[in-house]
Amino acid sequence: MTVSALLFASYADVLGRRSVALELSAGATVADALNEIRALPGGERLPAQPLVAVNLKYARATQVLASGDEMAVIPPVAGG
Amino acid sequence: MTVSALLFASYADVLGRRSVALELSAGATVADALNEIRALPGGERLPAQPLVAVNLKYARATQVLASGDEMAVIPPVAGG
Amino acid sequence: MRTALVSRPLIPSELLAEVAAPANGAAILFVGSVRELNEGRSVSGIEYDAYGPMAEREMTAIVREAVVAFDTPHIVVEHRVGHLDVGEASVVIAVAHPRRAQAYEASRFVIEQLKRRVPIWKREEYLDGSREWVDPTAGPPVLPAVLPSVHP
Amino acid sequence: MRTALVSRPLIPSELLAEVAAPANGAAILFVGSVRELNEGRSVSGIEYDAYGPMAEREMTAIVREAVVAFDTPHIVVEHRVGHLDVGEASVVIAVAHPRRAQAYEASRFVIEQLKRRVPIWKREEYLDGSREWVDPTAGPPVLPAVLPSVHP
Repeated sequence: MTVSALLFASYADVLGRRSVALELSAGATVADALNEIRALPGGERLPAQPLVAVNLKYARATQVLASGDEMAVIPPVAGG
Repeated sequence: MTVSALLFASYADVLGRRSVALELSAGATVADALNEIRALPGGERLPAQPLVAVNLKYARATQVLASGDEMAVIPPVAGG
Repeated sequence: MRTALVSRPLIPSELLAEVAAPANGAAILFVGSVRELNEGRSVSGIEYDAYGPMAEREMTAIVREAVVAFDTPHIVVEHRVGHLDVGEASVVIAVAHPRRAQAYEASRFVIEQLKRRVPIWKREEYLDGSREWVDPTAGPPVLPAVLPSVHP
Repeated sequence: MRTALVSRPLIPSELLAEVAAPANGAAILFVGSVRELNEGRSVSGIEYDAYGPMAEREMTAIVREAVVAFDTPHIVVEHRVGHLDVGEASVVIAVAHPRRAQAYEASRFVIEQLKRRVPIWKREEYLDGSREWVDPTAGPPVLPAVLPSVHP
């Protein structure tokens, strides 16, 4: 299945891109998707457990992804 | 000696005036001045221990007054 | 810092502009206004009276205390006197500070002290035509607890 | 209540006017702005970036929580994105309430939650020409503690 992952701010900088389409096995979790992203050039610079959102909601590493999900890797927020 | 006393808001209403010139003995205190005011028509409706200011500063009942002092009897404040 | 007792309508945005400075990351504007309902009674307006010279003196003292306690010179207060309609602003407090926590605390300090110490009174006018001086004290009047240290 | 992520300059007085109502006795306006100095470095400007749809969703969730917790519908928040110069407002929060205590508390709640949960980032630009994404977290990122109850 395909899951799109969005990258922002410092994470977009280290990976040199703002999004990536991930090909994952059925039943893959957020943690699996993060491992795929970490295998990309620059991905080793992501922190061990970055915040993640799935379909606009914060999600845990154990959450199972579905085809078409929009995942986002969220650097430490700094609004205000 | 002469001390002028200002009255405000509900206190001015019960005494029917906004100021009164008090003739006091030398060494008279705020408490003495309040007794004079209380003897005026309507003065009996003042509370037992109203807030008082002397020369724009809050003062205690024991403060000794001087000729020319401006005393004010301060109803419960309600600014803001 | 600046304080004023005024008889014209207050313009909150002007006070906000007055405290702006490049060093500040946070500004808090407090606007107190006349409510249509107070303790269950329908209010049509409020007449604010003040012991002018002492009110100015106390407001200045409060703002000076806040400037020192919260370490910012950017505090401005205006209180209106005279007749106000429902919805009109009676008091505006603008505080700016490099940090938001101190800005909130300074703003709160100023309004609480103002309500406790500044000789201003209000007579509420009700829809039924009656009017009454507001007494926020539950029991008998007492000297403000801060008195001795504030007026050394 | 209303929230918005916008790319134009914020106008605080418009948000203040938006929360006005005859039932309210207190209004609090919070304005966050770009400081010229952060952690000892001279800042020339800030670029704000956001995960737009999620930022809007989180801001709405926060304001909904505040509306319920503090019992007032009169809360409006705007956050700006894009490039801001020193002194420009990045966020404005307007809260109005019959009572001032709740108005202060609701305002503080909204800004603290916004800083904790809303996916917005800022890259500070320094006078020396360098620039850096700001990381307010001391340690490693953790899930916000409110997460499970907030997103049932």
